[in-house]
Amino acid sequence: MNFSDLVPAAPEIILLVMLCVVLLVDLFLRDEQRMITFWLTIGSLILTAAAVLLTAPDVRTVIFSGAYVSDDLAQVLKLAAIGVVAVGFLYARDYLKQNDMLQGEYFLLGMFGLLGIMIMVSANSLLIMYLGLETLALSQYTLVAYERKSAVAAESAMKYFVLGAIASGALLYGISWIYGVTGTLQFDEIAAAIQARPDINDMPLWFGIAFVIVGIAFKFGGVPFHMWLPDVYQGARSPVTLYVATAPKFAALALTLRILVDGLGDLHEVWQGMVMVVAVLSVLVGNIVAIAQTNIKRMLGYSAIAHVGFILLAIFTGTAQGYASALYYTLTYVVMAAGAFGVVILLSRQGFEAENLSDFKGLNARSPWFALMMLFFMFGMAGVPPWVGFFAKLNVINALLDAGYPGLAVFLVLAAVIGAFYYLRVIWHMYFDKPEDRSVFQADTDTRVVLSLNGIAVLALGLMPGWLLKLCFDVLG
Amino acid sequence: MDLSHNILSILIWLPIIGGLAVLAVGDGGDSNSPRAGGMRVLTLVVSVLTFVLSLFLYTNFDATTASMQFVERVRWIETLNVDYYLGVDGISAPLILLTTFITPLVVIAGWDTIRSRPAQYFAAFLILEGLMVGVFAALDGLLFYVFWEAMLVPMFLIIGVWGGERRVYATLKFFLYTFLGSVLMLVAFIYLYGKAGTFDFLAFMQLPLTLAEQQYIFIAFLLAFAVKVPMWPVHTWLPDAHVEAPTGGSVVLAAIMLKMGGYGFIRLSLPMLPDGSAYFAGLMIALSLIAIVYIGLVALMQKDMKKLIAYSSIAHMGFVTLGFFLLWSIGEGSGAALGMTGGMVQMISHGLVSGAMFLCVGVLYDRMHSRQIADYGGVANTMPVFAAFMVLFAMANAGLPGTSGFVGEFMVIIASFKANFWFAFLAASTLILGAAYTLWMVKRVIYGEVANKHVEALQDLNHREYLVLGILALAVLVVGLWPAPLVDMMSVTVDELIEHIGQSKLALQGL
Amino acid sequence: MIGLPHYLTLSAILFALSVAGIFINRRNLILLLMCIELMLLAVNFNFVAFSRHLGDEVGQVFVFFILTVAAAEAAIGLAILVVLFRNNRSINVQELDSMKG
Amino acid sequence: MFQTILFYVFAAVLIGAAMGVIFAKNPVHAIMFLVLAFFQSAALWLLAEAEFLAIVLVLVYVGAVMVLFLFVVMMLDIDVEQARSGLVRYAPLGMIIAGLMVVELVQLIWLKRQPDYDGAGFAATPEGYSNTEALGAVLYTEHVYAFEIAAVILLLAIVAAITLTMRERPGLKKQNISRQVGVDSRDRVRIVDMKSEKPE
Amino acid sequence: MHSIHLTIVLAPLFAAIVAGLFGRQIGRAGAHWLTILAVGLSCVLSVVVLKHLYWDGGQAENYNLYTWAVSDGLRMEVGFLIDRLSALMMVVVTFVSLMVHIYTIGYMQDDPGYQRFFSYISLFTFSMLMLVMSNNFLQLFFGWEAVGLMSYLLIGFWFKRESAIFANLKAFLVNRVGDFGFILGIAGIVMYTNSLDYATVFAGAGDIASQEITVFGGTAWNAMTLICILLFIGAMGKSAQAPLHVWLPDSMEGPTPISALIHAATMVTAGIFMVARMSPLFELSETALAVVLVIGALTAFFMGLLGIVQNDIKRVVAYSTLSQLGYMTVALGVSAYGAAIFHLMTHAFFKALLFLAAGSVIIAMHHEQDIRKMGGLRKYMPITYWTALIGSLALIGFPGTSGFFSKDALIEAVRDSHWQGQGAIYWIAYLSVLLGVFVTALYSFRMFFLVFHGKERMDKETKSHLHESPWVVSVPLILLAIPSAVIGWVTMGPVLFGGFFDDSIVVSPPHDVLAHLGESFHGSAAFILHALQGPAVYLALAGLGVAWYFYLHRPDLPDSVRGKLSGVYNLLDRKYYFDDLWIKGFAAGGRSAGNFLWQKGDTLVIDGLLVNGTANFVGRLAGVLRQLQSGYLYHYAFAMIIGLTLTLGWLLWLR
Repeated sequence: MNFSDLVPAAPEIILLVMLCVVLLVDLFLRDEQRMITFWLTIGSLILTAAAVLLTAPDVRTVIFSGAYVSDDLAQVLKLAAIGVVAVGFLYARDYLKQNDMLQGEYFLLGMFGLLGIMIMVSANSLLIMYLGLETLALSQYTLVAYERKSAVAAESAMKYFVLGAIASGALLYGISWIYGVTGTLQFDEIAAAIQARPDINDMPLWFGIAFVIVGIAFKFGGVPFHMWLPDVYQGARSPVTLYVATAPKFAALALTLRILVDGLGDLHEVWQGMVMVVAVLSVLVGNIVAIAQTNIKRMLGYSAIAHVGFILLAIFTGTAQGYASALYYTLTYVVMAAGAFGVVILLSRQGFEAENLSDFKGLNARSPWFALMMLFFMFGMAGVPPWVGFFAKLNVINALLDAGYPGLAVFLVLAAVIGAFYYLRVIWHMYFDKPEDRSVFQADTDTRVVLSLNGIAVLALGLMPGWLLKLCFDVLG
Repeated sequence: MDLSHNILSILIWLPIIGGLAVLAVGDGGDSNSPRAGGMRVLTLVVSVLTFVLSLFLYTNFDATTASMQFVERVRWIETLNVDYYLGVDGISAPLILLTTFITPLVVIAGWDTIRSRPAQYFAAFLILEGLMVGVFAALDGLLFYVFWEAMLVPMFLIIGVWGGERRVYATLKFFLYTFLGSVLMLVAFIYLYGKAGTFDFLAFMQLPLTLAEQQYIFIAFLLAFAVKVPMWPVHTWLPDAHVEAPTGGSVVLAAIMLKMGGYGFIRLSLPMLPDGSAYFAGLMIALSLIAIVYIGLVALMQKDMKKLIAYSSIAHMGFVTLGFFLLWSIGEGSGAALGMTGGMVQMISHGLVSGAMFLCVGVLYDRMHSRQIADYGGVANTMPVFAAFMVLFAMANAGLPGTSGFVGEFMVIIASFKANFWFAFLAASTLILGAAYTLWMVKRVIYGEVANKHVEALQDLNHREYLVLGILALAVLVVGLWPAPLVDMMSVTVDELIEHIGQSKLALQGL
Repeated sequence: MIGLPHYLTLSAILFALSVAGIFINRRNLILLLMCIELMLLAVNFNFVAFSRHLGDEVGQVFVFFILTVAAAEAAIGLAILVVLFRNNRSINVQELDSMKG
Repeated sequence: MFQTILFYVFAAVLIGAAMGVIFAKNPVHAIMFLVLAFFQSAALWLLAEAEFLAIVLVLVYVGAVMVLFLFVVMMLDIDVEQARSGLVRYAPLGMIIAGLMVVELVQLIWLKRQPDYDGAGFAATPEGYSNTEALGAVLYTEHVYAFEIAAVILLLAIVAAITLTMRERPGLKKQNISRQVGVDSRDRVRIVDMKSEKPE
Repeated sequence: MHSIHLTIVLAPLFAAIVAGLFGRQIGRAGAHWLTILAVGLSCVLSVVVLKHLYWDGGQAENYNLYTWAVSDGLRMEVGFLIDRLSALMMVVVTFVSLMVHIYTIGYMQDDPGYQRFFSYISLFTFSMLMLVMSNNFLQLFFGWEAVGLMSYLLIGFWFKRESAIFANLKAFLVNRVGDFGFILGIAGIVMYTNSLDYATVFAGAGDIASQEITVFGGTAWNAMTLICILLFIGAMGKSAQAPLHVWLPDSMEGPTPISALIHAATMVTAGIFMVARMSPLFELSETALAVVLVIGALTAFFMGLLGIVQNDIKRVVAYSTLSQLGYMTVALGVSAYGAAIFHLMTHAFFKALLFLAAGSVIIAMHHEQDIRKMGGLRKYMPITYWTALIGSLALIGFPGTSGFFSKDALIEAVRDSHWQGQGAIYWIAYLSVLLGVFVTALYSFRMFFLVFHGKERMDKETKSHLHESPWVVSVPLILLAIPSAVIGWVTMGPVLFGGFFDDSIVVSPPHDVLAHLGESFHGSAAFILHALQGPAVYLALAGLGVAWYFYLHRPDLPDSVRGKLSGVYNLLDRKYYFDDLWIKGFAAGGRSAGNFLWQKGDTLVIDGLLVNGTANFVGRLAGVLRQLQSGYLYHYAFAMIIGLTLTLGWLLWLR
């Protein structure tokens, strides 16, 4: 094979190279020079994004003898992931500096994770998917345990690790069955095999699917495989939580779409049932338990579970429309989650983690602008128009109705009403309560600007939802 | 210049942008600072300008056609085939005018009574105004829904931030209640969208639907609108919201937001689901009559002025829904249009009267910081002018001929007699109940010996309050003595609407 | 004749045992890590068996990578374990409940 | 025939070892059981003619991973005494679940077996076939991408392990290479000129 | 002519607005001059109108001013119907109103609310004129409610008095009960004729009568009967017919001029006027007329009885008003609309006179109203004495006075109303009106004697200040005394039998008692002689005698009688327990019902159970579900495994 074949894989390659560069450079920097690492990281991310844009083939290309696929979905998800990781780094910077945790490792591990995500996003075989998954997972375990001095961090990391290992074990076991039945690991070939030999559409394959779905559900954080999620969100330091809560969702989406749709699309009515159960449980448990939370990171964790339920329901429909809606939902949700955690991070200070709801009391009196931003994120997540979250839900409901599940649609909106309560509670703390202290944001201008842009984006995407929707439908329509 | 192709957009966006501007100007954290003063003036200018522009709707309105006017249509969301589609007819135009008319009054009323974060307060009201106009002007389901929901946000904040002691409970109740109602409407919209391939209301109206479909969709709509109206038994959010809301909030809530429920029925339920509506008409009438009698009795016992007025609002809105759904009980022969027009007029009139009543309570509250009837008595001794206004509006609330309150009730009662003697009988009971609860309150608050030294110390209306109440009093009397212009504005549309409802959709597809 | 089913059964039993081990064990974290290794072993059995049954190497290649990853995973897992132990002088599973609800 | 016996023997020991891992009182014993389990597996793989993997399993696992485990166990001196009392309490439940799962899988394997499976064991490998050679052939061609990713993962593991466990003790004397390299002669040597004094 | 009509209506309105809004600027004198001039103007013009219609033989006019609204083919107009009936009413209203205006100057002179008061009474005049001049039901209802409003405001004029603001609320609500029926009646009319215009409706009266409507379960009613009864309920409210009479005595809390104007002369007679105006409808339903007759008869007699036990001077007059209104209603019941209107007119004069006289006494007594504390006022206030005497004589129907002609004609009409048959209804009506005469004489002169004759029971301090009232008070008395005395003699012939109402009142021939009486009518003098042969006059004299015997000759008797008849006395003293029925029964009932619905219905069930109940349920559920997140790693793992195992089992065995 000649090197021109590698061009589509340029983003991964460049990212890896830059990763090594950062790794080396960081060794020779004194602690007060860490900013260099940061900007170098940002730079390499930009470079990678550029690579994605420049090397994107106009047609679906498969290289590395069927291991690597580069298509529109991959490009979109990669760009989104790179962007949100970069933003996350920016939000994290000041926080890390204040808590003198500003070391190269954070960014390195972040980049490793990103690499894992990108690998998964453009994986075309179960093997690559697994390896990418592990790359991501391992970097995340480490990130969660990143602050060595914190017991909770280590505890949550341990939980995450053990459960994650079980999940990937189950995933592997499932993969082994799929492999055993279809005799191949590549998604397109799996699909072809199922086309060719209908007789294999039988229990062994279904078992494989069941095990695989456990892995997927775990990655997404769907009930009952969600247990790690709240603890990790709470236990990890806020920047890490931000990381865990955003980019990996893309990976999970890719995992699902590649395996269930590219590979097992024809067996849609087999996995449909399982996905639905997980989705419905997620929506219910997530929304209801979130109400009882007092720690905002944990609350957002449960809300994430609920949102995952929405995404899974969109996939459950098994229609192109549904997949597009899932993509749209994931993209928009991640934008909102990034913003929300961004606010949490910026509100935290030297040695103080602003993670209790009560820490938001009277924020409107302290810094009205960022209170407004938080309001945007909250209403966005609650699915109130004109914020973008509404259109995400709209599409899911639309997909469900078109696929002929009015009952689920109604269930969904009712759950959304329950969910609205805890988002409103944040707003009520910010606006209706008297401030308990006068502390305000401590952040540099660039961070403030980006956060503001993030918030405005949530509104603007809602006022002009057209193009992003179009994009999603073009990618998966 | 000819505004007729962007007037509606102007009416929607001018206040919203103005609100953002007000927010930008801010109040410098001090409600007495010159900055705050400028901000207030800006707010007033924007709201008054909006009202003046809205008069263009009235002057250029063509009352001879039932078709949509001042139409604007721009592609909004390609993939969903959604348009930014605005237009008004005889039903929505008066409501828009009401909105733009009330808002400046609210601004003036809150002029210097709002001490904490006035900028946010006024901005919220301006944005709210724009959104409300949007609700009445939208002809595309999705656009309508966006305005409809977005409207909740400013109101949620207004009640929550500037409200009374139990404001958090009240505002959450308000938000969740209405949110619950409207999400089902959304599902219904999307279902219709699935059938029609567009969210265009006019397309929905022509859409053939089976009876079962119509029934389900009607129920979905019913929840949304019944909560807004509000109809018994989903009315309990209203008293709490009103009691806790600041005066301006109560006014807008009662004067305009409640109307959206009625508007929803007449714009969506009736024309889109004629057969479904026919199927449920009996239920609707029953609920309306319950509202009139039951709520009237409940209002009698209220100890809190705002609560009393809130309950009376529910009772009065009962006439709206009653008037709308009489159609099928009347059957052949005239009267249906009378009822429907009556309902519409009742909406406008109630907007003026309840708004005025809440302003009156606000005037007292600003002075004594109490809404309890028991804390007052003999106010007329110290505030004669105010007492005069209060009695006038009370009479309007009791539906005295010559005031706007009478017009709608009269039409609806007459129409309901055509439907059934007992409908009219129960509806007319409002003559007694309405007078009873309103005048009993007046007796205890306005008349009698000066109750205590706080009342003793009351100051009569200042010019600002005098202006606001005066304008409203004028409006109430004008509508009461000469409703013709208002009625003529609606009549053609209403007739057309009844025409449309007349022919069953089942026929369209031989179902 | 020993063939696919036997190996599959064996791996199934291993898998089940390891799974059981994970939540039977309530004292020692290290044992959890071992159970995970055991689980991966079960998976490997499946792959080997299928690979032989189908007569193509991909399965075995997969096992090769699983081994690699498992090694890395073990390293990281143990590292986390060490951090945990340093923080609260214990690796008792029952004491890892500072976050709940 | 002989193979069959071997299979069952190894399998029995393997399962026994696995049990041991789960129920062993002492973590060290558990590790030993695990090692045993790995040896059995290696043997079974040899039976299945997957020699390369069998070797790798022994080398990588027993040789590296298990040692690592032992290291950690020794390093964190866990008092064996507090080893799992109360384990027994949950054992039945665990066994039930495990049993259930086994039942499910066995039923799957034996009753729902693929039609193309004939009772005869694995197909015999062609003459002169070398498992190692075959793997090697594909590993660097077809699977080069996976191979690279594996490398990344190992690198990641290194970075992670260091990040998590390396701690700089206060008061520890370290040499600062960058400063050493970066020194300038002027910092070290000072040229002092003093006027000579002559005797009277 | 139209401009004249308009001026008649608008002059008082204008005056009222100016006096009301700019009272402070124009001052007291300005207020009373403005209003008096305005009302005087409309009074004069009303006379002109009447003259034009009667003596100049002008045609009745019926035209619309402006269109109030048009909806669904129903034209709702505002307009005037000026015929002799309305013209007569206009004259009466404006004249009495004018008198009251003048009188008020004296009566209210030191009241702080002077301007407000004048503004109110002019506004009332306007409303009353709108009512009588209306040519359609909408405007009728407008005036109907407007006068109600004014009466509400005027009864509560002294809003500091608890009793006053209680009375005005009561008055308004009881009137609303009447209006409740009234509006239903109007709705019924619209239902059948789809019009509110008198002319159209009367034209279509025939087919209403031919329709049937089922209201109570299965029983079908004649539509006309239903409508007429509903309308009459309205009349009962305004004209204080039992059982809706309870508000009138309490309304005496208002200043005396009001009692004279509203609660004696004009507003309370609106009901009578309305029924007369609706004669084309009522004529078509004998059932309705029978109801009218009975109600009127009962009111006439029993309300008169109550007058005997009252001690408040104004309340005595008030009950006499009730009883007189009963008489008018009786007349309506026998289709003697003319007689009713005639009595309405005379009654307006002499009852206004009596009230103003009473007011004059009250001024002299420094607002002491208890007749037991008066006596022998004759020599202190001659003018008041003589005018009051004229008024009382007119009230009891002493031959020659205006009251005599109207009441006797009325009684005659009842006696001759053959079409009502000789049945129970007939006898109830006839006996009530006859005995009513005796009762009227009794209580009137009881009051008269107790006030003006006998020993002076007031305290020294008051006595020292006793003197005749100023001219602004006495002049109206005199001006009213004249018509009270003579107007009957002058107008009886033309009004009752001269076909005065031909163009405005319709009586179906078989019902037409007046025509029958007219045959035997040969001038007022002859009528007196004729009446001397009937029982009425003697009953009146008897009543007078008894009053004299009991209250002048043997003042000790009443107490002993009261002692003997304590049961009857209590019944009368508690006004047949009607007040208790309304206040303890309906008002309290409504309040407790409201309370129940609020506390149990809204607060407990809807809010407590459904709304907050759901919220709390979700909250509790959250509390439970979060327990699953125990924090223990093995539980987490367990959840995953169970999930997996169940899925497998489902696939394997259930799918």
